[in-house]
Amino acid sequence: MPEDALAEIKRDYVLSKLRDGERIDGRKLDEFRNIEIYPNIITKAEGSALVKLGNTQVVVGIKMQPGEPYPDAPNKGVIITNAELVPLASPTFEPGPPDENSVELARVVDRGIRESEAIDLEKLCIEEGKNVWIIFVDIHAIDDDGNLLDASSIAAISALLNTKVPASRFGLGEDYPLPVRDIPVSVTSLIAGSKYLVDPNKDEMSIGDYTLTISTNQKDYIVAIQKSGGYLLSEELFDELLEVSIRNARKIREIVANKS
Amino acid sequence: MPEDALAEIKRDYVLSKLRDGERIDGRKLDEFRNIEIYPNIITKAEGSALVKLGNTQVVVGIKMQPGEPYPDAPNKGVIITNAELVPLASPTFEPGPPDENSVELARVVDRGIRESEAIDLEKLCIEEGKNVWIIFVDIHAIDDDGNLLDASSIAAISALLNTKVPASRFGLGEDYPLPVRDIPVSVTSLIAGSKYLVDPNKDEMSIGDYTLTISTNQKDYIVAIQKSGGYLLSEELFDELLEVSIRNARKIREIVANKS
Amino acid sequence: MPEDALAEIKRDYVLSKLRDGERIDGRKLDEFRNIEIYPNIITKAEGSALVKLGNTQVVVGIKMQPGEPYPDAPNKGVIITNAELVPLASPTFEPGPPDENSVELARVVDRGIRESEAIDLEKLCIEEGKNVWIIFVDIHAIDDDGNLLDASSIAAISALLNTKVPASRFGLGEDYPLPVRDIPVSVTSLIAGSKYLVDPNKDEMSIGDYTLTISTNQKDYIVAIQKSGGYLLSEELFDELLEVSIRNARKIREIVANKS
Amino acid sequence: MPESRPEKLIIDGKRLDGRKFDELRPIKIEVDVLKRADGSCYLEMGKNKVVAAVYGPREVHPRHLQDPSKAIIRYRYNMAPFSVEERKRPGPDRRSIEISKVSKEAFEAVIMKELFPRSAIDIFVEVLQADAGSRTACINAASVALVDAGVPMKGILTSVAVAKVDGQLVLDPMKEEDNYGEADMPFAFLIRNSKIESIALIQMDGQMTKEEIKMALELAKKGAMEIYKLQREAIMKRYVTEEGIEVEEVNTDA
Amino acid sequence: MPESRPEKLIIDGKRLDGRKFDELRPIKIEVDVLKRADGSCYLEMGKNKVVAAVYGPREVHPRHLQDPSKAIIRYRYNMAPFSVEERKRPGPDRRSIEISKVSKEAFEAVIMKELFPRSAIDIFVEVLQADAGSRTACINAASVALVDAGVPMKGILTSVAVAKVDGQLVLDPMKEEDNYGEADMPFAFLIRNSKIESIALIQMDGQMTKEEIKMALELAKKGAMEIYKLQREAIMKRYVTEEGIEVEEVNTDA
Amino acid sequence: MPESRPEKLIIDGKRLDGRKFDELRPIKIEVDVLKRADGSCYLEMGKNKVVAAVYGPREVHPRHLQDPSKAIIRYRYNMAPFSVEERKRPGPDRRSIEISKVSKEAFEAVIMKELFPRSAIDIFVEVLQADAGSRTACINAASVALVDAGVPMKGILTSVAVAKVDGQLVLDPMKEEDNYGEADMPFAFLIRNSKIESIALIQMDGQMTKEEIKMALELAKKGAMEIYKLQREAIMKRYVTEEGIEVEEVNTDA
Repeated sequence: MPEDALAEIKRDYVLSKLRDGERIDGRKLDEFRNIEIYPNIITKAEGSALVKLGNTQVVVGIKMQPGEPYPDAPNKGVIITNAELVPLASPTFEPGPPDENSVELARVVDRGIRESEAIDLEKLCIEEGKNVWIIFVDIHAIDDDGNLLDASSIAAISALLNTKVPASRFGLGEDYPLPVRDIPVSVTSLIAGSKYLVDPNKDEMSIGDYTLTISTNQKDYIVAIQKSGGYLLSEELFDELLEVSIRNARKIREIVANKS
Repeated sequence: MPEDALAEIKRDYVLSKLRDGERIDGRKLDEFRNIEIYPNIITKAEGSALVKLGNTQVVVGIKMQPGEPYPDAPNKGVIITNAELVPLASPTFEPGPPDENSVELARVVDRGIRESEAIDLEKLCIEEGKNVWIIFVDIHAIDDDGNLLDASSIAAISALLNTKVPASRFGLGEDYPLPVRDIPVSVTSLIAGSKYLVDPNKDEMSIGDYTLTISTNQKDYIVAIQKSGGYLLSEELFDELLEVSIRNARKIREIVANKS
Repeated sequence: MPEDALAEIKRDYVLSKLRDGERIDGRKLDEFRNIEIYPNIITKAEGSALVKLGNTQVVVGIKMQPGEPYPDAPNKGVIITNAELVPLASPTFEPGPPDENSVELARVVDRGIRESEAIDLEKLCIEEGKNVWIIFVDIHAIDDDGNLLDASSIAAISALLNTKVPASRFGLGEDYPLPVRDIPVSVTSLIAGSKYLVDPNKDEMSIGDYTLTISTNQKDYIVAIQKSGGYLLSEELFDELLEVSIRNARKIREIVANKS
Repeated sequence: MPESRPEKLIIDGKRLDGRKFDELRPIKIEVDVLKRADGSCYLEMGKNKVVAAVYGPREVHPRHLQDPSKAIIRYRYNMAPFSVEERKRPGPDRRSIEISKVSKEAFEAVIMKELFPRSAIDIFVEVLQADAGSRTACINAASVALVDAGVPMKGILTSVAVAKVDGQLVLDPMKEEDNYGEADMPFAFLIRNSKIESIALIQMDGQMTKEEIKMALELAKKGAMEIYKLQREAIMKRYVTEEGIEVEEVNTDA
Repeated sequence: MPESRPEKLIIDGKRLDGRKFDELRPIKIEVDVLKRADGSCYLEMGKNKVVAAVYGPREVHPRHLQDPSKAIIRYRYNMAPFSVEERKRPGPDRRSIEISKVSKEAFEAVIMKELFPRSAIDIFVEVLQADAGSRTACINAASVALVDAGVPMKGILTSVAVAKVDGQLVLDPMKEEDNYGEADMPFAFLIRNSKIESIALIQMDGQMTKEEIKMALELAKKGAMEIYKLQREAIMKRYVTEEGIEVEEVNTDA
Repeated sequence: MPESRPEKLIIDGKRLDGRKFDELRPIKIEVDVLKRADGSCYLEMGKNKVVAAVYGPREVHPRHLQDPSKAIIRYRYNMAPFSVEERKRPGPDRRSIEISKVSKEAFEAVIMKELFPRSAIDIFVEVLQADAGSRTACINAASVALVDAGVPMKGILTSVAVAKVDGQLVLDPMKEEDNYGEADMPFAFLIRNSKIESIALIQMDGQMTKEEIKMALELAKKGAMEIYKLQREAIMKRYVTEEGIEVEEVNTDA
């Protein structure tokens, strides 16, 4: 089929460039695409952000409402992260309930926020054991030109940073800013044998869905790792990507902080 | 395929008659089929009616139970209208959750009842903000020989007219008749270019699912309009159908009133 | 197809043996395969058992929690029986919600327990009309070499026999054994015209899914019957199978009682 | 507010609705009541009101469901939301899935499905009002609808239940007897040349001795023969009145 | 905590947001905003913010959905969970199913689908923020996205609603007017050679006299012509700025 | 009634269950435990009890799922409803969907799938009882089941997790360490010729420094080698006892 042929040509091109240590769009191997953050674009949401990572675009909206805490954390707010890979965003996305890719996307973004303890959940307790704030982090991809995951992570934390707790709407006092105390950043690399490409675009992904995502917090601690795709990872490359990811995350964290 | 060929022959026949201003069953362009209403046929329901519109047959049953009001109408009963296009009724209906056709059918019937304010919902409040009567209007098509929508509308209001609020069953005093104060009537026409056929039967529908439904109340106010099907409607025809629909609705309203 | 051919050969073989009153594995027509019962294998469950019926293997686990009674039995505990025919157990099982076979399996097992009144449900009332013990009987087939139904019945009652009501976990006093007062046993036979084979294995089932299940309690009362499969049953055979089933059930009941 | 159990279900040797132990509820059968279906039947059995429709033999989609050697039979028992006291959520629940399965299998045993390879015969039954015994009413209606559709069968299926209430076997139980009785046992029989040939459906739950089971079978057979006559009458009436001569050809027994 | 109805919706001959009766909300249109889609459009209409994407004509899977004589049109109206006050559960509800259906049918009537047998033209619209009139905003965006994708149409679809509030007909109602008004009536028109040719979508709920309906139609047509100009401008701007000459060829009217 | 966190997870240099930091829980492996499956394995790892089955290579339905160049690998991690403290609703939840995905991908990297174009290799793992680390137990069982099914692989997959509790890295965490620890990090390694070759699965959540991550990797490798020996033993025992000579041919390392 012509589509397959085209994909093959793309793949060969990406790989031949890579053999020379180059990328098809001229970026360095460890270089992110341009990041644009548009905070607060959904005024009906408690917080929101549109993020463009190159041509990849993701909107994250935050909604909050009071609800029951988890029984094993009676004095903590609850984060629920959900991703919809709507068919508008890519010719390969299908309508319907979340598939394994959107589930994984949502869970890895969630892990970054949760494990970095970016949100002070204890400040979101209304009545211990009975009533706490539920935070819905809804990831809405609108254009998938590769690396939706990092774009979603950036959009999620950016949206949280401008979120107002809607206390007054529920008769619970005055609105106040969501207590955010860290900026977790995920860095995803495409693995091609012993080589890697940070922040792969869609054309680069034609060599396979072989990625490693490393999320860090502002202390450079690793807070989440996810190997995704049917490939084998060498220890050497893993070690190298720890460094690369921490380095990139620092830069992105600065961009996020400045935009909020 | 033979089925397609048959459909084509039917279509040509309908269209050739129509060119002479005639219909295949001898009706006038603005004439309904015979309407038979059998009220109260389901004694286990709070209200019910079987309606035959020509060979089209629909049963509507009403069930009521106490439940929570909508937050923005704390002192009003709730109407929930649901349609099942069960595969018994037509060779083209499939088992499964409601598809776009049954959803549209239920919503347009619902709109007629709701927007005509046929039911005095404020009289269905049990305890403001906490407990009101929920009315389930369940449309059960059993034979689809065309224009299920009008048959369903007639069956729905007929069933509501003989509905008893089952207060005693829930320890809420004596049963009393549902307060119905209007008789909304929908009139559906099939559109064929600049021509129309009121109350199309299934053979006539072979020219396409191109309909316009106009619902009115007893004051001749329009309470709902729905254009359905991928066709273009001229303003002239729209104007004419407003008149035609009001005229027909008056006759049908009388039939409904007499049968209750 | 080769698979069909193989099935046909098996069927012919089973039938030709049967003509001589024999079975392919040497059993008598009314003889069960060997039964092994491993009680209490899931320590996290309130009760459990692994049952091997020949090569057929089923695990049943019991979980209990407080919940609402049925409105028409306000002082009785509730039994909920569920079967998952997970694809691990057979090349023909598909992932997904329960199909008609797993629904029937669960319901017939449930009927044996319920109609024999094996569990004294009135002793499971916590607060009349408000709070009673819910018993979840979860049937988890892991190897289907024929007659999952009887294996599941044996596993279910075996698991119930070692179930502890987890009262202390819910602050409702001390744990106590589930009050079990009968041992219902189902006996399933494969029907081949005027002949039968008790406890058919998978190869024998190649002649068709034509079974009759008769469940009895310890007084030899029949508590459930289920004819399953598109075949015609003669009265004579039915009469004979009543005897055969009662006889077999007695033996199995003893095995179950001894293992608990 | 569930209703409570009547103190007795049998009073002075009569049932709550005045019936004798071996008496059926009133039955009403109408043939060919739907235009779109290939065959149809409306049936009342006591307070049960059901409509059956048959479509087919017709093509099967998707293709991998086809059987190259015979027609597949599909059967859908469905309750209207308003058919019972408390509104039933639309769509199949576990009970209707089981009823649909055993009813389908009863018909699989009597329809001459080998005559229609690669096709489907669809039997749809809608319960508009349910009392005890809706599955038996549906099978009786479906059976007539299949004749009306001209589907060749080895005979007619006729279905009825027997219950045990206050220790007594009763034919065709109504709701109170079903709810509060000691056992319920639905049957369907293949009837051919006016004779019961074999059992196409049998289920039972409750507690009965072996001897009671056998007596129940006899009672059910008696009831089935009466229902069979009504099914036959309804079919003949339909074809006599409208087409006169066709009755000879219907031949429901061969 | 639902908001309560304002006492009046019209004060001193002006609407709550200061608009005149026949005045549209501010509209912003951007063409070709997505890389992956074949055509796309971002549109704001008051507080509504929507993105439309068009994929196709492309192959249809599974094959039995194909129409050998023409392209099938699919339209998916979807609201982001955060687009409304109270979080919306992801996935289609009955309202979006109906909106998707009538919007799809509006486009079926204007896309030249006979040119692409066996294929599909997919129109996806995501509502990122909803106020009253999100279905009309989506149709306007989808219409531009179709032009951007080069899908041949008989003309442009332009959509706008009219409401009746405090007895007065008003163009393009915002949320309060929609929630508390007496009637709401969305339209979509086929516009060709800068002239309204016919009605592709019409719905209405509320209470209106026949005469009011006709006045509403006139008011909607006026509003549609204004929106049409903005749609045209956005398309031209896109093709003028980037490719200069191509404007002639876009020919949205033929 | 959730259990509360123990005050300390490490007491006097020992873990709550008395293990050393680099000590595995007891492991029990049985091969070929199911008749219907092509390969199977029962495995206990602490309180985890899992069964794995492999079906295939076998035909893929529906056909459009086939890959003309290689076998597709499917992996289903499923928890029995009674496997955990609070009954789990049957069917996949988001957690099992993710575990199934990453486990599938680990096997995709080691199965020689190019040998079986257009077919499927199905790996099903049922968790009968779950403690911490059920995903690693399942991968270990699946790996053995694949060998039992004779599916050619580049080597054996062996999986184990490392946790950080009270600041200390520990091997193969049990439930309390998983629930209340600072980080959890599951691995799966490709082992070939008794040597760890590469990483087939890696996940992590919690907080760890770069240095701790590297130490965790070393600890996991040590644990994996021990598990690998047990996997090998179980396979050899199965083939030695029953068929004597076949052991040579199993060759799990090539």
